[in-house]
Amino acid sequence: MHDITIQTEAFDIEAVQRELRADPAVGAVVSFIGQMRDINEGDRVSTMTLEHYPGMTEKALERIVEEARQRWDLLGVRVIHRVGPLTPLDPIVLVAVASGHRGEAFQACEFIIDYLKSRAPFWKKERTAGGDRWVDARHGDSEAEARWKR
Amino acid sequence: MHDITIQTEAFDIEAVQRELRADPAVGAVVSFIGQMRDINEGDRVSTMTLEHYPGMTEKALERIVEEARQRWDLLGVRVIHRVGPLTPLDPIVLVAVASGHRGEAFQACEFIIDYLKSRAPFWKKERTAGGDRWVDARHGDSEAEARWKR
Amino acid sequence: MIEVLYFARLREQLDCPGEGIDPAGLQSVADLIGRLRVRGGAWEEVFAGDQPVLVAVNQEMADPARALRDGDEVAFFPPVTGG
Amino acid sequence: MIEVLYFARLREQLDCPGEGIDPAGLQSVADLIGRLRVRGGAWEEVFAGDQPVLVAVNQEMADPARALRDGDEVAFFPPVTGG
Repeated sequence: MHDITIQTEAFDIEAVQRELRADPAVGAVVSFIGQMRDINEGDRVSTMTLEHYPGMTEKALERIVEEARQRWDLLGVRVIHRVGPLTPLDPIVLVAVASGHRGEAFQACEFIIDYLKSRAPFWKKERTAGGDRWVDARHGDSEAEARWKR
Repeated sequence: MHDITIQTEAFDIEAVQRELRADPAVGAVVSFIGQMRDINEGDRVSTMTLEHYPGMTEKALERIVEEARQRWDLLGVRVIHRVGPLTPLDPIVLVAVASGHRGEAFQACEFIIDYLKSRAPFWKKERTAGGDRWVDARHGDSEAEARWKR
Repeated sequence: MIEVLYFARLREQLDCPGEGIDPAGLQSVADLIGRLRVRGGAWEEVFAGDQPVLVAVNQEMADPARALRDGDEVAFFPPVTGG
Repeated sequence: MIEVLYFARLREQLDCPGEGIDPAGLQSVADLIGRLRVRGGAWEEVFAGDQPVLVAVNQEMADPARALRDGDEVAFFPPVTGG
């Protein structure tokens, strides 16, 4: 099982969790699902397109997951991120982490998504009634990421 | 949808997540799945029985979820805990939290499971080759819970 | 009457899931613990203070100073291990 | 040759997904930024320092002091918004 996938197709959250749960040494699975909302910055959003930097994205995510595996005792990690066109309710990203105990699974899962949101080269462009617009980076994301700096 | 269920039957993780994800205002769903491991304290465990205090369990969990809803801006919370006989790989508990953004969902999910592990009246009894034994409380659980005290 | 319940390891040690106890003379949880302890044997073992015992009154966690009234439900149990 | 890539808002502002640039005289990313900026128009706007622009060299985040060599891949893009 590869740790990281970037794809245009929808992903199967259930299949990923089942795979991670299949090891009887696993006591805890923590999952983060990020999905497209129908409102952003007060405006209704009809569709969104996710652009990425092919090659760098995979490298950045592999490094993040490798660092998480070094910091915590993990039994499985999966990161799936969609690119291309999306509509509201579509899952955008899944980060799922399995471990013996919950503390490590929670910390690793949040660490990975915080880094992904602040460091992995993805960009969202939204379509609203007022036209297309690039989403601006949220201030909170670089703050969340700063927590992990040593 | 009720927030809290205590049941002897297996639960449907996927159905719970689908229900929480069905709201287009939801941007983040964080889930914790705790499942039975086949080894504890170095011994192989063949089955486990979960006992609880009917009535108090539900009250304790309702209070915890209510407190989480007051602290964070949540769009959905589900806690399901099994009781009765379990075998390795069986899910024991699911805590799933939906919110607009990930920070609140992560914090609320971890808050609820930390409190549940340290305050909700459940007790595990394991069957090993050496006989039946009650599981001792993990020191880390009351420490994790202490983080949330104000 | 006070309804007293015992759970998990305590229930097995005492070989008793619960009982009704006359509230006369019982001002607090501590009084109740004293009355149970003087039964000797497993009761002395469980309530001597050597093993951790938690108490809930009317399904809320409580401490030994908690006052008791007729009709209360009191539960004794070990530290919890769910989740 | 240095392969230069532009992503997202920058790609649209510059109306250019990427190009090959002769490395002669380019010691660092800062030198490259200077050469792009003097093109004027949208290039001046993007690289004047008023809007946040991130840079990666060979698919690793880098800063303007980063040395450049022939064959490097340099990407410019806005702050990321995935996840």
